[in-house]
This record gives sequence, structure tokens and C-alpha cells, in this order.
Amino acid sequence: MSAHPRTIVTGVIGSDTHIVGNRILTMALEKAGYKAVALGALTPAADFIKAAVETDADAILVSSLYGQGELDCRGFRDLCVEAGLDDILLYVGGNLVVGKQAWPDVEKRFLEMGFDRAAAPGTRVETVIAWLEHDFAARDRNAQKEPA
Amino acid sequence: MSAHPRTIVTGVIGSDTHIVGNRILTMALEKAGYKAVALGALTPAADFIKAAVETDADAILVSSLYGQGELDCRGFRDLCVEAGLDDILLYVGGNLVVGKQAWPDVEKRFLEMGFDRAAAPGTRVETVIAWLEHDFAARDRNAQKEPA
Amino acid sequence: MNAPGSREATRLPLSEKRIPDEVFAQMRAENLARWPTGAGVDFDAAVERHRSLPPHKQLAWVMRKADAERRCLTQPRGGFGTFELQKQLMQVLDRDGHADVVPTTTDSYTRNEHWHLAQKGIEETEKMGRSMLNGYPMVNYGVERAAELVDAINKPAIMLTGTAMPRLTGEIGYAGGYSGYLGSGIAYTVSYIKELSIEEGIRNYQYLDRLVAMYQDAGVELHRRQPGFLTGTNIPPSIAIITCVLDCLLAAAQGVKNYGLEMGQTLHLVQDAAATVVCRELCQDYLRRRGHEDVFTSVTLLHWMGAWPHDDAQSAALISYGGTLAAVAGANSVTTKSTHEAFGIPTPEINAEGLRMTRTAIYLARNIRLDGLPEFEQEKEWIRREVRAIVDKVLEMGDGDVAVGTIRAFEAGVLDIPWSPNRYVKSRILPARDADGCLRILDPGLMPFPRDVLEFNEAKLRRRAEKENVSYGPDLAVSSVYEMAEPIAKLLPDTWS
Amino acid sequence: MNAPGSREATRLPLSEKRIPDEVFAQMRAENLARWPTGAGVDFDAAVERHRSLPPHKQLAWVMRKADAERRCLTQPRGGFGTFELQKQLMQVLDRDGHADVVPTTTDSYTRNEHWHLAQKGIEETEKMGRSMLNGYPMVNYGVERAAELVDAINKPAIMLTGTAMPRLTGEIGYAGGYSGYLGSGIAYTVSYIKELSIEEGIRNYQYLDRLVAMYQDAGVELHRRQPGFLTGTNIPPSIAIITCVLDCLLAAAQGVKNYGLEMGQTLHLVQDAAATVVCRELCQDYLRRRGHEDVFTSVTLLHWMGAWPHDDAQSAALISYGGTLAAVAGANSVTTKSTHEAFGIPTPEINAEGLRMTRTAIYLARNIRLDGLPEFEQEKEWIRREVRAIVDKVLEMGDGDVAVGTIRAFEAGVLDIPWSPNRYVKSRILPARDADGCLRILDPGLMPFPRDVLEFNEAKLRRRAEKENVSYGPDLAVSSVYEMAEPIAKLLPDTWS
Ligand code: B12
Ligand code: B12
Repeated sequence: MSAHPRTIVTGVIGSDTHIVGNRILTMALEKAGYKAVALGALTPAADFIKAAVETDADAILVSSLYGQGELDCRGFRDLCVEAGLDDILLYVGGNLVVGKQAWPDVEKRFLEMGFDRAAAPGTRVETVIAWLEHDFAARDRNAQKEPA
Repeated sequence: MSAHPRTIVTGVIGSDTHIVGNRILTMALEKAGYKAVALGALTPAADFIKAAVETDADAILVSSLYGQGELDCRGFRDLCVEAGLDDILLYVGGNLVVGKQAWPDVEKRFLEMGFDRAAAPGTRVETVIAWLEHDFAARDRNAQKEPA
Repeated sequence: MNAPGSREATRLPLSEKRIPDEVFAQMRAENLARWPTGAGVDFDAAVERHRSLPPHKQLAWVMRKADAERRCLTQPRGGFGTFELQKQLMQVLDRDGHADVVPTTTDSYTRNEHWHLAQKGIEETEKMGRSMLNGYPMVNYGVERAAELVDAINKPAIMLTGTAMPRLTGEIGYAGGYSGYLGSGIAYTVSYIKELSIEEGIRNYQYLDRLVAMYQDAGVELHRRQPGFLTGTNIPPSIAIITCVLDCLLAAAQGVKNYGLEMGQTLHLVQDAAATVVCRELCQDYLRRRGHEDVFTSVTLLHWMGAWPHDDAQSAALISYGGTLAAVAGANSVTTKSTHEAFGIPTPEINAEGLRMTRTAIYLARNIRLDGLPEFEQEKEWIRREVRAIVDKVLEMGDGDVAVGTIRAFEAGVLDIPWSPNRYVKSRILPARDADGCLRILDPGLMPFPRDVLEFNEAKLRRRAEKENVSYGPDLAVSSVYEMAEPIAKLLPDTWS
Repeated sequence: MNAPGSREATRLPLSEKRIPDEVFAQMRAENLARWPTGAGVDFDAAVERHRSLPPHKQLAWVMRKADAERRCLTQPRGGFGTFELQKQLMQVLDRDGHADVVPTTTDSYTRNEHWHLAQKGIEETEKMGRSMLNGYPMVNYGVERAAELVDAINKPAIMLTGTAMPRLTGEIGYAGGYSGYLGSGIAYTVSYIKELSIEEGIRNYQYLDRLVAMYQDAGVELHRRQPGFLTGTNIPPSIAIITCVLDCLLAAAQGVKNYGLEMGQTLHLVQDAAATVVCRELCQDYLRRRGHEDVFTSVTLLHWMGAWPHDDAQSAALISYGGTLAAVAGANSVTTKSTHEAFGIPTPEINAEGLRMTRTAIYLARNIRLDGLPEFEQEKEWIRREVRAIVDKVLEMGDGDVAVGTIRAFEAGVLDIPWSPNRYVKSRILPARDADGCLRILDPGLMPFPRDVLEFNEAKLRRRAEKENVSYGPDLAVSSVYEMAEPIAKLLPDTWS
């Protein structure tokens, strides 16, 4: 991890009140050395973008547990691009759709929406931290290759 | 039911010790006015035939619960025919095969072996009594039609 | 949308007092005008409708009957995004699940009164051919459709609407023949919303309770119910019961006569049985002390409300044990989950399966009671002491008014809820599971529990920390959140050390 | 084949006495000569083999450890018709089911020593590609294959062979590294065979127990176990425990030191807990009284042994409750079933699922005990009195010899078993379930229970007859056979009267 800690925005999107997993995740990010900007439950998509712009964030972690994430998350990447966050790292996780659906289908749906990763129900924080490390490292390598 | 009670041989075939259902079935037959010849558990196929010949039985009810009925019951109809019991009514019932198999397949297998009816796992005595009444009545009608 | 808005005209100072008739009439008119389907509510017709329902389709009657016959009823959750899907669901739950009470869960847009979004959800659901909403948009569909749903089943129907804003949904459902409504001003405001103050939540439910009292005055007894499971996340019995008592007093003050109390299961047989008895006892005790002599209260336990395992076999055991716990506790009913819990909203069939598992478990344990078991008697006493300390303090802080006391107590942290998303709640209290499997208070935040009660809780939790060789602190709470979701081989290894 | 046959030479008069070394050597030689694979048994090599197994693969060690740590272990049943199928099955049960003890159930031809038929069954199984046998033909496959099965898993292996004729199967399995054998002279002879006398059954198991003593003398402790579930059909605790005590005394007399006692669950939480405690207590009591100071005994409860429901959901609840009952009772292990029980032998996966359901249920109830609960204390006392009355009488009838007393007692009907297929058993005793869900004695046959005990049983059953408005008599017993197999809506209707 670099000296300057990365900033990560977290929150639960839409009308969703499930805060427990998101809060535990946020605690784990902080413990792992990230700077977490926690928006909490029931957060409109626009508030995520606004917070990311204001804090110059490196990633947004969107939680959606209540099933309506498929409606809430549509166009999320576009909103980022509009706000100038062209290649901010975007993760989404929780119980993303209504009902027990085959995970590969669900994952595909969210990757196509522009998320870099989607986390299946019950994903543990250790996994999320490992993903972040991996993806930030990859970005660092790319950044070194391309002259600034 | 005719004045002269019908005689029915019951028993559990092969090396099978499951006597409870067979005993309750036998009790129910007697209560329904049949004469039951109860051979009990662990009865070789040959003993059924012998008892049926000796008592001039109208039907044989073979129980098999332990799964090996498919092996034990092969050739049962042939043994009957050899003993001159050409069209004795033959039922089989219980847990006829090893494992949970689709009932229509299992039924077909036992009907092809020459049983007139096969009873699925857990069949209640009321059903068996109703079958007997129906089948005996059908036979009586046929007997009346064909001159003796 | 969460702001009081146009209600300024009818805004009385906060108190527990029954809303006067004229003010309430005015409030209703304003409320029903908020969405076109509100116009479909005709109070007199609604009263007629309820009178015409057979008793076994009236939840108030059914809960009284269950209590009299010591039956433990089953009730699932269930909501889909369109009328047709919802109707099929309710019929499957009734017929294949043998549900004693049939639910209609509303979707989360409806819960937050975002009816325009709900309308989009209906359209998307129809387009995609699968439910895009996590529940039934009761307001969008209106009174007549609600009535059709009630007519499609042969059981009483209850609204499950997990919201701090029940006013329009409640009007529509009750008018359609629903005879029960789950929700309350304190419990749901602290657990289902971020920005709404507890005061607004209490006001919203005072409206609903007052509406039910109006039906009562017209000779129709409707069932109201409190969701003491709160955030569903390791709520110790005392925390649940404290909110049960307070919400119940608020409802009684508006004139409600048939009130249910719900608690999430702790999953400890003795603790759940003790909680059930004490909840029933203390609610009645405080009701009587405050002059409400004739309020019928029932107690419902809910299947495990925290995170579920991903293995169907493990889930089936949680479901069955949930039936066992409710039966042994002598609960009047149990609210069920399914083997799909960890993944998503269950199909009607899987939901019905959970009901039958639970029903079988209830049958098997129907005659077991723990009276006289020393641990049970002790646990009841600990819970009583925890509840009384807080409730008495809240009443004192309100100078005799429950509504006022509640607000002041939340501000002071005297009332607190673990894992709350609501910004008006301190959420400093932290629960964890002890070595015996009981839920205990790890950190009371600012809640003024007696010292020996806290020592008892701490001793229990320290024993777990020692046994598992982990440090005593917040990690105990976090691992308790995951515990039931862990693979069973981790919880009970099949190797020897 | 059931006749004593060539054993005339070594036939001693019946008694409980330990078989002398030389006689036993002669008996073994004759026994091992009965089928070619018998020649594969080499006692010294077998002792070496057991010594080389790690402790966690030795059932005697595992049962002692479970008892010391108050763990409730899980063990399924399982047997398929060929070596390959059996090996896969055992691996799935070990790895996916987390079984603490892995079984090998033998097929029914092997149980009846019809090894030629078993050979045909193996061939048919290979031909059809699905198991045509209801278990593994242990004798036909012999010692080396048995050893391969034991090596394929990382748990102790137990033989489940439901037979009154265990001599060759036992020799082969133990030689292959199996460290446990379920079966006993009284229990299995009364419930698994029609024509064999109890005397022959006892003699057959005296051989097996004597074999285990020979291993013990060589420094290898093997586990022996008694199947007190008998005919599995509504066996009241006292009937099970009576056979536990007698079989246990017979085994101890041959020199067995590690003995398990099994009982089918009654499905009543309090009665099962009471039965577990009393079984443990009275077996030890009679062992000590008869000079066997150092016999370790464990208690195992079995998932419901009567007829199962046809609905997976109901079955799942029975399975889970079975784990709950075993855990609360403090049993050392529980023997599991699956949701396929009513239909047929389960697939490995469904069997493993039953194990995980049970394991989860055990975890959830691991700390619950009923000590001090008034009903529990009373129930224990009733069971003790029922057991003592009969066991004392049997000992008296045998003039101090358990084997002799047992035979005389069965002849006189002093010992009796419900629903027995064996012609040497009167099978006049008839059990039924009472209104609380406990198993009671409806008709004692000729068993000399104290008068007040019988009055107690009758009063309990009359209360059920009244409650259900049916006549007091054998129909109560028959309906109790079906009860658990009935659809749940019949047992606990979702309508109101
Ligand atoms: C009780 C029981 C036992 C008792 C039997 C006691 C006794 N002496 O009777 C004991 C514990 C001894 C036992 C032993 C075994 N059992 Co068993 N047992 C059962 C159990 C749980 C209930 C059977 C019962 O009594 N039912 C109640 C009565 C009233 O119903 P019923 O027997 O089905 O009979 C009714 C109907 O089937 C019908 N019927 C019966 N016969 C007939 C005949 C005709 C002609 C008709 C029309 C109808 C009919 O009418 C009856 C009355 O309603 C069943 C599973 C289940 N059903 O839940 C397994 C089961 C039958 N057993 C089974 C097995 C494998 C065994 C064992 C081999 C041990 C093992 N591997 O686990 C041994 C067999 C030993 C032997 N040599 O036979 C398997 C058979 C598997 C298969 N077919 O694939 C079953 C299905 C369990 C399972 N899923 O594994 N068992
Ligand atoms: C507790 C709970 C509640 C509590 C929430 C309390 C609170 N304030 O947080 C209460 C009782 C209030 C509640 C309410 C509702 N709930 Co709820 N709830 C649960 C439950 C049982 C556990 C959730 C939980 O806390 N898990 C523990 C935490 C630690 O795990 P987590 O949240 O999954 O988070 C972890 C991972 O997912 C991952 N993760 C999370 N976010 C992100 C984000 C990123 C970017 C990444 C990479 C990873 C990641 O990391 C986290 C830490 O390990 C789940 C089912 C389950 N999982 O067992 C249902 C569940 C989520 N709820 C559900 C529903 C539908 C509702 C309701 C609509 C009511 C209803 N119909 O039953 C309401 C919603 C109200 C609203 N407006 O949102 C459904 C969602 C259905 C679907 N998706 O199809 C579920 C799945 C249950 C079900 N099967 O029906 N619920």
C-alpha cells in the first residue's frame, strides 16, 4: 500500500436499509489502511458520485442487499463518467437481484452495467480487501508503463 | 362380498424382516371380512405358492420393503403358473426397489413381472382393500359372462 | 418525501395522547390525497367489508383464538412485484404451506413512499417476466386489488411493510380487508430508515393506530403488531422487549385493543422461552399500570433474523429449530423463513416448504414447556431487570408521556439499538453471543442498566473470549454477526484437536 | 442355514460365561471355513493393522473422547452393492457429510448368511449400473477390500449389519480395520429374523464379543454396540433399556470393555432426555453390581425409527429435531436418516445432507440440558422403575445367569418386544403414543410391570383416547404407527373448529 492512503466511498444504494454488512466492510477497509467515506444506508446513486468527486476517491463500493439493486444500479457507470470519474474502480456486492438466481448470470448483468467486480451473496471482507489490493496494484503497474 | 369369504395369502418376501406394515395390512383384511393366511416376515417365494395352493387362495399379497424385492420377485408369476395358480390375483407393495426411484418406472417393472398391481411406498390399507373389492368384483362379472 | 410537509396544519405537539376526532379527520383527508388510489378508501364500506369476513379470516379473532387454544401459528413473509404474481404467491402459501396467516410484503419503494419508482418497478417486472421489486406495491394497486388478494385466500391477511411511513399503505390495505398490519413507530423508524426522526416515525404510527381505533369504535377489531426484531442483528431479548413495551403503550393510548409483539429468535432455547414469557408479562404489566386494562397482546417469534448459511441443509435445521423454539416458548405464532434466505426472496414453493418444516417442528414440540427449569427461571429474572431499568427511566424522562420520554431517551442514549441505520439513534450498544449461545450485551453504550446486570453480561462474554482464546472486545460482536452463516464444519469441526 | 450345523463339537451348555480359549479357537476355525474369504482373516496381522491406525480412526478411542468432551457425534447408515459404490459413498459421508463415524451397512442376504445370493446381487448391480442390494456384501468382498474402505476415509468405520448371525461378517470387518460393530444377541434376534431362536442369537453374539475380548487381550480396544431400537416401531424407553442392560451384561461377561447403547428416539424431548440418562445410569449400575467395574459405555440416539412422512419438508424437520433431541439428551452420538427415508436408500448426497442438518441442530442445542425440570426428573423415575422390575425378574429367573434368564424370560413373556417378527417372541406388548407425545405401554402382555406403573401408562393413554375421541384399545397402537408419516396438515390442521 502506498504512503498516501487510497480513498474509498462506501454506502448502500437506493431505498435499502441493510447497513450491517456495509458497516463491517467499512470497518475492515479502515483496518486495512484505506480512507473510507461511509455514506451509510439508503443512499441515492447521485450521492455516491458527489462524495467520490469531493473526496477524490479511488474506488466506490456499492452495497445492495434488498433485491432492487438491479433497478437502482442501472446507469451508475454513466453517472460516474458524466462527473469526470472515468475510470474510478467500481465494485458492487450483496444480494443484487430479487430471488435466488444463478450467480454467473447476475455477475454478467452487473459487469455489463460497468462495474469492475460484483460480489456474490455472503462474500467475506477478506475477499474484498484482496480484490482491492490486486486491482490497485494492476493499476499502478499500468500507470508506470504509460508515461503520465 | 360373497358369503364364502375370499382367502388371501400375505407375507414379506425374501430375507426381509419388515413385518409391521404387512401385519397391519393382514389385520385390515380380516376386519374387512377376508380370510387371511399370514406367513409373516422372511418368507421364501416358494412358501407363498405352497400356502396359496394348500388354502385354495384367491390372491397373494407380497410385501417387500427392504429394497431387494426386485431380485426376490423375479419369476414369481411363473412359479404361480407352474403350480397351477394361473390367474390368482397378485399384488406386491412396499419399498420395492433400492433407493428413491420414479414410481411409474418401478410400477411398470413389477407389472411386467406379472403382478396385477404394485403399491407405492406408504400405501394405506384403505386403498388396498378398495383395490381388492374392485378387482374381485371385476372377476365376478367376467365369470358370470363366460359360461363355466 | 420524509418531511412532514402539508401536515403542518394538523400538527399537534408530540404526546402519546389520542388524536382528537376532528384533527384525525383532517389528517386522513390530507393523507388519502397523496396518491390517486387514496380516493378508493371508503371507511364505511371498509367496515362493512370486515364485518362480512368470516372470523377465521380476521386476524384479531385468530390471534385471540390461538392464544386461548395455546396454538403456535405459522406465518411466512412474501411479496412480488405484480398483482398476478402476488395472488399466486398467497395461494401457494395458503394451500401448500398451510400458513395460518398469509402475508403481503410491500416493496422497498412503497415502504419509502416512492410510488413513482414503484410504478416503474411494476412495468419492469411485467417486461422482464420476473419480479424486479422485492414486494407488492400495495398503494399503486389500490383498494380493489387488495380486496381481490384477500378474497383469493382462506386465511387472515397481514400487511408486512417494514416502513416508518405506513399511513397510506395501511389505509389501503385495511380498507381492502387486510386485518393485520406489522410495524410501529419506534421499532421501524430505528431500523428501516436513515433520515427520518423518531418523532416523525412515532407520529406516523400514531396515525395508523388511531385509524385502527376508529375501526374498533365502529365495531371492527383489527390486529396491530410491533416488530421488536428491529435490525434483526443479534438483538438481546431486553432490547426487543423495551421497544415492545413502549410501542405497545403508544398504540394503546390511541385506542388499539389487539396488539401483537414480535421478537427475533436468539436461537437459544432457554433464552427464547424466557424472552417470550417476559415480553407477554411486562407488556401487560405496563399496560395495566397505565390504565389500559383491556388490550389483548400476543407474542410472535421470528426465525433467525441475522445472516443465514449458504447450505440448504444448515438452513433447514435453522428453520426447524425455529419452529421448536417457538413451540417450546409458547409463542402464539412464528414468522418463517426458507432455505433461500441467504440468497434472495424465495419462490412460492420454497417459501411453502419452510412453512411445512416449521409446522412439523411445532407439532413435534407442541407439549414441551420449560417451567421449573432453574436456568429458565433465572434467565427470566435477568431479562425483567434489564427491561424495567430502561422502561422506568424512559417513563420518568417523559414526565409520564411515553412519546416524549422515548424521544428524550433516544437523544440521551438511554434508548439505543444495535446496528441501526438511523442517524437519530446512537447505535453504540453492541451485542454478542456468549459461550452458552445466549445473546448478551457487550457494550451498553449509554443505556443505564443496573451495575450487576452489566457485570453478569460481561462475565458471560468474557467466558466466551477465554474459551475461544480471542480478545474481549468488538470483534466478539462482529464474529457473532457471521456465526450462523458459517459452514457447519467450522462451527462444529469433525476433527479432534 | 440358521441352524447350529457343524458347531455341535464346540457347543457348550448355554450360559453367560466367557468362552474358554481352546473352545473359542476351535469355533473360530469352523466359522472362518464357511466361505472362502474367511481364510483372509489373520488375527496377528489384524492386531498390527489396528495398532497402526491413528486414534481418531479407532472408534473405541473416539467414543471415549466424545464422552469426555461432552460432544454429540453424528453417524449415518450406508451401504451399496459393490466395492466401488461403497467406497464413493463412504468418502461422501466423510467429506461432505462431516460424519464423525462412517458406516458400512451390509445387504440383507449377507445378514442372513446367504452369500451365494449376495454374489448374484453383486453381479446384478454391476450389470444394471445401480445398486440391487440394500447394502455392502462384506463377506463376499473379504478382508483386503474392507481394509481399502477403511483406508479411503479419515474417520473410524463401523459395521452396521442388522443380523442375528454376525460371526463371519464381524471377523472380516474387524480384520480389515473396522473398529466398531453394531448388533447384539437379544436385540437383533428379536427384530431381524423369524426362525432363529433367541438362544442361537445370543450364542452368535457371544462369539463376536469373545472375539473383541481377544483383541482387547492383544492390546486393541474395539467398540461393540447394542441396537436397542429393536423393531424401531414405537419402542418405549424401558423396553429399549431392558435389552441394553441384558445385552451389555452378556458382552461384559465375554470381556468387552467398550460398549455402546442405542435407542430409537421417541420424539419427545423430555422422554428422550430421560431415557438417555437412565440408560447410561442403569447399564453402569447393573454392570457394577455384577462385578464389571471397567466397562466404558456410551449412549447413542437414533433418528425416528418408525414410518417417515413423504414430504421432504416434514422429513427435514424430523431430521433436525433428531439432532436437537440427541444434543439436549446429552447422547454421545446420533445415528442419522435422510429426507429419502420413506422412499428408499438415500443417495450419498442426500445422506450427507441429513448429516449436515443434524450437525447444525446439534450445534444450536449443544448447551441445553434439562436438569432440574420437574417433568424430566419424574420421567426418569418412571423409566427406572419399569426397567428394574423386568431386569431384576430376568436375573432371578436365570438363577444369576443372564443368558439363561433371558431365554426363560422370553419363553414366559416376562421379556417381550412390540411388533417382533421372531416366532420365539410373544410380541403381545403393545405401545402407543400418549396425548403429550410420549410413548407408553398400552398392553404389557405378560411383562410383570408394577401395578402403579401400568396405571400411570394407562391413564396417560386414556387421556389421549378421550382427547381424540377414539376408543381405548389397539387402534391407538396402529394409529401411532402411522402418526409421523401423516401429512402435517392432518396432524396440525390449518383450519379452526
Ligand atoms: C421400521 C423400519 C425398520 C424396522 C423393521 C421392524 C420390523 N420388524 O418390521 C427395522 C429397524 C428392523 C428395519 C430394518 C431394516 N431396514 Co427398514 N425401515 C423401517 C421404516 C422406517 C418403516 C417401515 C414401517 O414399519 N412402516 C409402517 C408400515 C405401516 O408401513 P409399510 O411397511 O410401508 O406398509 C404399508 C404399505 O407399504 C402397504 N404395503 C405393505 N406391503 C404391501 C403389500 C401389498 C401387496 C400392498 C398392496 C401394499 C403393501 O400397506 C402397509 C400398511 O399401510 C422404513 C422407512 C419408512 N417407510 O419410513 C425403513 C426401510 C423400509 N428400511 C430399509 C432398510 C434398507 C432396512 C435395513 C436393510 C437396514 C438398513 N440398511 O438401514 C434393515 C432390513 C433388515 C432386513 N433383513 O429386512 C429401507 C429400504 C430401502 C429401499 N427399499 O431402498 C427403508 C425404506 C428405509 C430407507 N429409506 O433406507 N427397518
Ligand atoms: C439482517 C437482515 C435484515 C435487517 C437489516 C438490518 C440493517 N439495518 O442492516 C432487516 C430486518 C431490517 C431487514 C429488512 C429487509 N430485508 Co433483509 N436481510 C437481512 C439478512 C437476514 C442478513 C443481512 C446481513 O446483515 N448479513 C450479514 C452481513 C455481514 O453480510 P452482508 O450484508 O451480506 O454483507 C457482506 C457481503 O455481502 C459483502 N458485501 C456487502 N456489500 C458489499 C459491497 C461490495 C462492493 C462488495 C464487494 C461486497 C459487499 O461484504 C459484507 C461483509 O462480509 C439477509 C439474508 C441473509 N444474508 O441471510 C436478508 C435479506 C438481505 N433481506 C431481504 C429483504 C427482501 C428485506 C426486506 C425488503 C424485507 C422483506 N421483504 O423480507 C427489508 C428491506 C428493507 C429495506 N428498505 O431495505 C432479502 C433480499 C432479497 C433479495 N435480494 O432477493 C434477503 C436476502 C432475505 C431474503 N432471502 O429474502 N433485513
